Amino acid sequence: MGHDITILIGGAAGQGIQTIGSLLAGICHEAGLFIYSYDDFQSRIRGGHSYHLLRIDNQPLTGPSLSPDILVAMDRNSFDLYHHRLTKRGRVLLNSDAGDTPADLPENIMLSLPLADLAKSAGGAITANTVAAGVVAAMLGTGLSRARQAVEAQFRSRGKKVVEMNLAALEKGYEAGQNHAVDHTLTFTGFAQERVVMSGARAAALGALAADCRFFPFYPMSPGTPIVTHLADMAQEVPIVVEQAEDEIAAVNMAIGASFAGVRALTATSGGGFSLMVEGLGLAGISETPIVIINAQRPGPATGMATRTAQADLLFTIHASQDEFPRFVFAPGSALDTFHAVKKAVMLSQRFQVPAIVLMDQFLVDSAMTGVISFDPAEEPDPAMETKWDQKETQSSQNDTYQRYRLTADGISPRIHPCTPAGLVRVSGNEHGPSGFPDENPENRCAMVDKRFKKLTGMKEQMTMPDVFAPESEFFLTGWGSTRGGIMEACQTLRQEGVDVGWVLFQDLWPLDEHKLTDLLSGKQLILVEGNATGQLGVLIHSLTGIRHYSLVAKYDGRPVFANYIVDKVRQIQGVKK
Amino acid sequence: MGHDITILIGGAAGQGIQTIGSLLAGICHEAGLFIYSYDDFQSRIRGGHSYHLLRIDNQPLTGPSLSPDILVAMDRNSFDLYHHRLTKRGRVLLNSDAGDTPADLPENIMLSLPLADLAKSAGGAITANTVAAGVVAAMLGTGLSRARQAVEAQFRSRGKKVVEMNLAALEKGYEAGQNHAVDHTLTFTGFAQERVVMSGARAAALGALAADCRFFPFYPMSPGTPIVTHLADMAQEVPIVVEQAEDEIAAVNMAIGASFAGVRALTATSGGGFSLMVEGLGLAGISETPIVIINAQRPGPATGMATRTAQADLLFTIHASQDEFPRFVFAPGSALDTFHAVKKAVMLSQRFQVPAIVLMDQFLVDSAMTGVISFDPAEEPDPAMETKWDQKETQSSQNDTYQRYRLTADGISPRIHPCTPAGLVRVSGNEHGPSGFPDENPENRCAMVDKRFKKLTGMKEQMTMPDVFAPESEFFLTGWGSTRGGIMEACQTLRQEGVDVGWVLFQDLWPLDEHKLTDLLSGKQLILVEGNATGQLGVLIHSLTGIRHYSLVAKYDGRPVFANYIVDKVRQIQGVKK
Amino acid sequence: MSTSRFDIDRENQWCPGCGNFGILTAMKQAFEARNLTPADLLLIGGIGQAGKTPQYLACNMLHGLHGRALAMATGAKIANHDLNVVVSTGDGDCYGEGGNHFLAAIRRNVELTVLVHNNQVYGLTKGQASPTTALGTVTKLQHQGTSADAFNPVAMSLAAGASFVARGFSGQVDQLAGLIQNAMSHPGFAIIDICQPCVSFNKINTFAWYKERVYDLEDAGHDPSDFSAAWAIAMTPASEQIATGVIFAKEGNAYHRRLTVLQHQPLVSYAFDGDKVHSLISRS
Amino acid sequence: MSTSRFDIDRENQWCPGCGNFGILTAMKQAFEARNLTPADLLLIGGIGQAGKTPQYLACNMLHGLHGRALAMATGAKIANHDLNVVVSTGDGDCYGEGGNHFLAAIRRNVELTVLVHNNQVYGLTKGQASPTTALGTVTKLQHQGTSADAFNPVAMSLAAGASFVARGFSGQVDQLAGLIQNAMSHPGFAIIDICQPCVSFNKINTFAWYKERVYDLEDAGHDPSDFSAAWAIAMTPASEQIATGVIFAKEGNAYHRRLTVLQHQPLVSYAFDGDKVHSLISRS
Ligand SMILES: Cc1ncc(C[n+]2csc(CCOP(=O)(O)OP(=O)(O)O)c2C)c(N)n1
Ligand SMILES: Cc1ncc(C[n+]2csc(CCOP(=O)(O)OP(=O)(O)O)c2C)c(N)n1
Ligand code: SF4
Ligand code: SF4
Ligand SMILES: [Mg+2]
Ligand SMILES: [Mg+2]
Repeated sequence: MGHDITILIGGAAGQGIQTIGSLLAGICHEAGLFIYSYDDFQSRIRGGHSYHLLRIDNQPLTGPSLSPDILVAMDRNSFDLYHHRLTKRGRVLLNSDAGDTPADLPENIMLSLPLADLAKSAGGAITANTVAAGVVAAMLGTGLSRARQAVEAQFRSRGKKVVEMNLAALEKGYEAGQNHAVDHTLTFTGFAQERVVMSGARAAALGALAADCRFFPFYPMSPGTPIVTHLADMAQEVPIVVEQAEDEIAAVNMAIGASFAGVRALTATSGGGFSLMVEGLGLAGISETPIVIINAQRPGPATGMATRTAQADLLFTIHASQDEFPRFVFAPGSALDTFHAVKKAVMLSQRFQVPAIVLMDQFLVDSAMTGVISFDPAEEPDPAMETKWDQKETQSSQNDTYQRYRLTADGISPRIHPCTPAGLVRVSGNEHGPSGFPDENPENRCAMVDKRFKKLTGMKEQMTMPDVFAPESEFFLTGWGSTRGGIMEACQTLRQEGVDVGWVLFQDLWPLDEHKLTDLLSGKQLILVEGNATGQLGVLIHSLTGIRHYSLVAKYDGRPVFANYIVDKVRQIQGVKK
Repeated sequence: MGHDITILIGGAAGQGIQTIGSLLAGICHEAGLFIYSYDDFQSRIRGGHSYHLLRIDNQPLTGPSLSPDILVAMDRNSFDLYHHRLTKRGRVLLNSDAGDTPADLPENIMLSLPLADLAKSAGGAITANTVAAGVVAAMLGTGLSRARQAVEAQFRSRGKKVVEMNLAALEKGYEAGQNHAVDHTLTFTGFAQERVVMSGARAAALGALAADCRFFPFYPMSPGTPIVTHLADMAQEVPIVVEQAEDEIAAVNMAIGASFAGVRALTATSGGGFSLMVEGLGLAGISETPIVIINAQRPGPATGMATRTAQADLLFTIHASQDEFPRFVFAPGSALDTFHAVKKAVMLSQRFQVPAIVLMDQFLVDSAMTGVISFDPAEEPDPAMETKWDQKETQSSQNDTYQRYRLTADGISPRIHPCTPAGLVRVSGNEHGPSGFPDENPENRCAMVDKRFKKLTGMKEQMTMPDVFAPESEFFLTGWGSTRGGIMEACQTLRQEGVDVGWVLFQDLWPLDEHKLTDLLSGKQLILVEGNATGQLGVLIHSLTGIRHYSLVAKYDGRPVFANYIVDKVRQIQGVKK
Repeated sequence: MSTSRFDIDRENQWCPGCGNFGILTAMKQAFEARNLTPADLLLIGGIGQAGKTPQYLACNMLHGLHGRALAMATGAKIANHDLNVVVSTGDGDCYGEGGNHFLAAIRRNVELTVLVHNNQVYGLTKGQASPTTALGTVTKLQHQGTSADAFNPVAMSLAAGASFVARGFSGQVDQLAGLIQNAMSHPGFAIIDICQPCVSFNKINTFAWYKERVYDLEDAGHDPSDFSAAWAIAMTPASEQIATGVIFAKEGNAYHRRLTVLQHQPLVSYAFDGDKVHSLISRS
Repeated sequence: MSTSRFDIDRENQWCPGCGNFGILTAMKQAFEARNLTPADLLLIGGIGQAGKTPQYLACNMLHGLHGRALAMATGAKIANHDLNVVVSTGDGDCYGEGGNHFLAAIRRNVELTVLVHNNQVYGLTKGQASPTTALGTVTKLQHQGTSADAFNPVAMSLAAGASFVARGFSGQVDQLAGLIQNAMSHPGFAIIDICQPCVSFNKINTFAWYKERVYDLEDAGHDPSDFSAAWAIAMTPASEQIATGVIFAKEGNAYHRRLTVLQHQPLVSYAFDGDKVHSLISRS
């Protein structure tokens, strides 16, 4: 079809297939190509089976593909699992260290190599993955010098000896792969300075830093952990504190305590941890303390499938915690979007003094893509602007007249830091009066509920309506969050087949202006594409607009929603294919 | 208006106003009257202000009234707060122990008595409340002997001396009140054997026992605690275990562990505790372990208002926990209904092997009413029938062939107890195969999600559609749970005023058959009456049926929704009053 | 009653005669003695009768969820370790619902002064057993007596590695005020378990009951640096005698001394550096 | 490897060389020695590598949430105290997320055998610090070293009042099997903290590291009824020497002996009595 090439690297946990992937990504990046990668793995440390997908193209990619042009099988199992999916031009690299070479593919298609042996001869068995990367680079024809550059960059920090050894391994591999070139039309330009290769996890971490988050209390939980791992890595360079909490309840309450004391705080977890944070979410709500929670979704309920992906926490997130209070919910559609979504979540959470939730998922966290992130370092996340921090509050603590919950026209009360001469700050998770002292007077209660809900008007104004593509179409693939790329690609394919279909894609999910949304969606035949069983976005749209969807493509097997899956399913929907 | 009389007893916490109330309730019950009582109190142990409402009538009552015919003011504050609400025929008993008698009411209306002094002369200052009850009995004209009977019954268990002392106190009071009779048309018949005076809390406890619940792990939280307090009291007579857990997370997981081991378990809490149980709720969902959680709602978010009432956890409850799974949600409309709702929740939770949630609230928990509860002691909650416990499973543990999650037509798999010769039982909160072992194969995942959702068909069949009154009306007061009585009474009043209004009242809330519900509601103008700010039932109805409500009467001040409040608000709705 | 700059005009909701009043007085006394003003103080309250304390004096106040005071306090202190943070919590709040945070806060050695109003009962929720209620005690809910051994706060604090452990008694206000001062000057996690009679729900551990049993460790010549002696005190059954005073204190790095980034300055006072973020983005 | 009636045909997901294998072997050995069959056993797993254990042998299995194994086990045991319940949990599961249940289960003295696979790391989530990780240890996440003092399982168990406390080592399978047998015959809460090398993420506390430090308490003539001696063992830094064997054991009423209703028969085996319920209703 396109010009793009997909490389699938399969093997057991602990064999380093992600290393091969990231070496190849580095080489392709060096060669000016766009990449999209995704990791599929089990909840174990050694053995079993996992794979890494790397797709490359001369133009931006929005998602992975499952049909490999190059299959790197680090064990026989991986060969058996995927060789039938090879494209016509496909090539296989099989690691023959274990001995048993499958005989059912012709030699020009399949290259069997004892990778560890080759690596040993290059100086160390641990460079087997670099040998594999070398073979694939040769199959792609990236040129050896470009590959060398990428390998050097990758290993530079580990010292000269390591670099030398890996370069030798690379060359061994490159040599071995040279007569097995894959037929393709990609052109290797040069490194493009402004582009980055960004994973969802890294983008989330950077988005938080860009919004001046400084405190990251968390408890490890897949697939939320990689976000925090990136932050921990960055903690050497920026003044932040990453603190492993004793549990998720502590994490969210630590975040609230820090935010109260003037430091922006964010925590990342998955659905199980989010469940434990629900009471704290409500505390942020009633105490009007800004915090951001990233819920990287995985299949549930309960422990579910730890390393798999899902989009099934939307309605839970919107309604979580007892009683009612305004909150934001975002679900970025790609790794690049994640940077902006997390930054926006932090900023708006601060400005409106409400909690914000960012819904990601394993697919998004563990996907990486090439693109450009615009960030102006001079454009400071000015606390005074974003949070209505009131440095001018003239009340003195002697007088004790500062009111943390002063009733205002927009529901937002000026904040001041605790323990300054500007006034005594009192914050409570009980219903409280303007002063912050608990107050259970019925009139006050209503005033405070109204105050909090007043913010909704301003909050809705900040929300971006879903993007619409091909608005004149009859049908619309409709999705939210990480299915974005797959839906876009599927739409493209379907249109080429003559299907009259566009798309409607949500990233800002709550609170939405019902009228604007109704205007946008009315008359459209919506085909929901969701990573859950019940079509939660459909429920949300129906409850907001009264518009019922036309059909639902529900994927809930724990795996990402690939473009070709959508295409297949949509073709079968009655009335869609004329 | 009606024949009913309302007694308001106001005072500080610790003054025993509830004791006066329950003495009077006993006297009225003895006299064959129907009662409805409600407690309003603060989150403190001594001082402040609280009140007890007692309404009595010759016919069944569905809610309290706020306009006292008799005001018992145990302190001056209570007099000041309520005397202006006295009905025309109203009488006041003011406790003058503190000295300051208000002078602005004529003596025939107001009786000032030094209750403690009178009590002392009867044998003990602690009988002051019995003196007060005696005064009111006289004002009502119950007759002394009837009052004596009730007092005897109340104190019998405490020994003869206590009974004597209280009878003396009663008589002192009765004597003092004799010339202050309230004008009324109630007739005192005799004690009606089949009737009981039931509070929501007690009804919940009894409903659980009637369904053979035996284990009650819990963590104290108002207004959930009274339910467990009743169970603890009953634990002397029935073989149950009431265990105070270290926290709510432990409570829900203990319940799951016990249920797995074959004992029906129920826990009661409020929204904050429910928030902490959310992860466990999901575990019950995926592991298909029946449990029941009573969430006695109070205003939130977070700590909110500990002793106040609200109905704002409906959508949270329906969507709580990561990912999706079937559950039941019930919201009984009265204390009597609570018995049946809790029993039903336990039974259906067992039959469908899903968690069930019963939404109560402080108003319902702390309300008591007269009525009849039908319960056939012979009709055992047969475990074999209700839970598909399969005693005939012939697999032996040697063969290890029993499958806890066997795929069946209705989604329900036969259960067996663990650790019997019938087979090895394996239960997991990870996604699992039919055997119960974790399994992350995508096809299995879909099969298991489908299996769980298959139950929905059967579950929906068990749900009672909302009751409808006056189906030919133009407008319908529409509510759920504890507002039932207030809505019924308001409807009555409005119809007498010529308003064309009926009602639609929900007790079974989830899962509902969308088609049946649409049929039932279509064409009706719904006036929502809810104890929350956003109209959550309205959102639910809209998302299920596409029907938007006509208007919303939202009460979120933490206080019950009294009939007269509804009447006032509905009168103001445009188009309702012709 | 003497006046204090920490007095505020707000109705107190505790029962007359409650031990909490003595604690409140001691707190004010200690804060005065340390020359603090209300603006210098952040009081963090749990939920319960004890947790209400910050409402009853002039200070900055953070009042959140049942059981979570120490987690919030940890967050606030990490954000700005220049704050003087005192936590008012109950035996249920701290050792029951909040047990896991109690363990973790000690292990982090967060510089907090933690006052546990230990009335051996759940006061605000009307008299259920608390973790410190003695095994077999009959309560409003546990009619056959409680079924769990009592939690020993001092032993648990010591075993968890707490760097400052004291016991006070609400009936000995001056001593308690002194202990609070000590705790506040301790550079690390400082816990004072305070015997506090609950006149409404605890008819066993009354003022008189405590009075009969308490003795002052200073008088007894106890050396707070002696861990073994401290442990022996912890293991002495309260039914016999109750030691009050500083039971154990040791040097140690507080949390904010353990992290390089906090050694330089409080987290809140760093300037935002967009260039660094930009460079991190570019290196992706 | 010898076969056992507890073997099952299921792929084991642990890393080759993991200390968990030794624990699994010891468990089977102990169950055989106690003449149990798979049907007699209820194994309850937490979430983590340790928590996977019940999947790898023939038994009844309950496998739930991270940190909540002890709460589930308590519920199961209250429902039917005739069950033989063994809990497989990790140091993170039991002392981290589950810390509060750990404290409470000890205080209730629920008759459980708790095996804590203590690898001093979060294994399944790829190498973050656990509560038992030594202060300052550099991990996959804590690049500047951890910032909390290590949790001392034996000291905490003793301070909380545990009635049976032992330490095992996955490298000493026979001893461990014996300890498990002892624990299972103990009428109350029995915890065995098991030194378990994690070959993938813990490069400090390796098999060799433990091997160098462990010694057998029986050989050393330790008397498990001596609380002071037990406490001294608990306080000995693991960096020096590691005692294995039964550290402390005492008599005491298990939870199900504390409640009248359970003294008669297991809760699950009472017959439903509709008449009693009816009479309670009528008396309302
Ligand atoms: C999550 C949650 N669970 C339960 C409660 C109810 N609750 C409020 S205070 C309290 C216990 C109070 O006991 P303690 O901490 O000892 O304080 P005291 O009132 O005795 O001072 C409880 C259980 C709550 N507010 N939140
Ligand atoms: C609520 C929740 N939080 C976090 C996790 C993620 N998680 C799974 S296992 C684990 C820790 C495992 O450590 P440990 O208990 O020591 O077991 P090990 O793998 O080392 O044997 C964590 C944090 C989870 N499953 N659920
Ligand atoms: S209930 Fe007890 S602790 Fe609470 S205020 Fe009253 S006496 Fe004090
Ligand atoms: S990661 Fe560590 S604990 Fe987990 S299986 Fe591997 S070696 Fe064992
Ligand atoms: Mg207490
Ligand atoms: Mg571990």
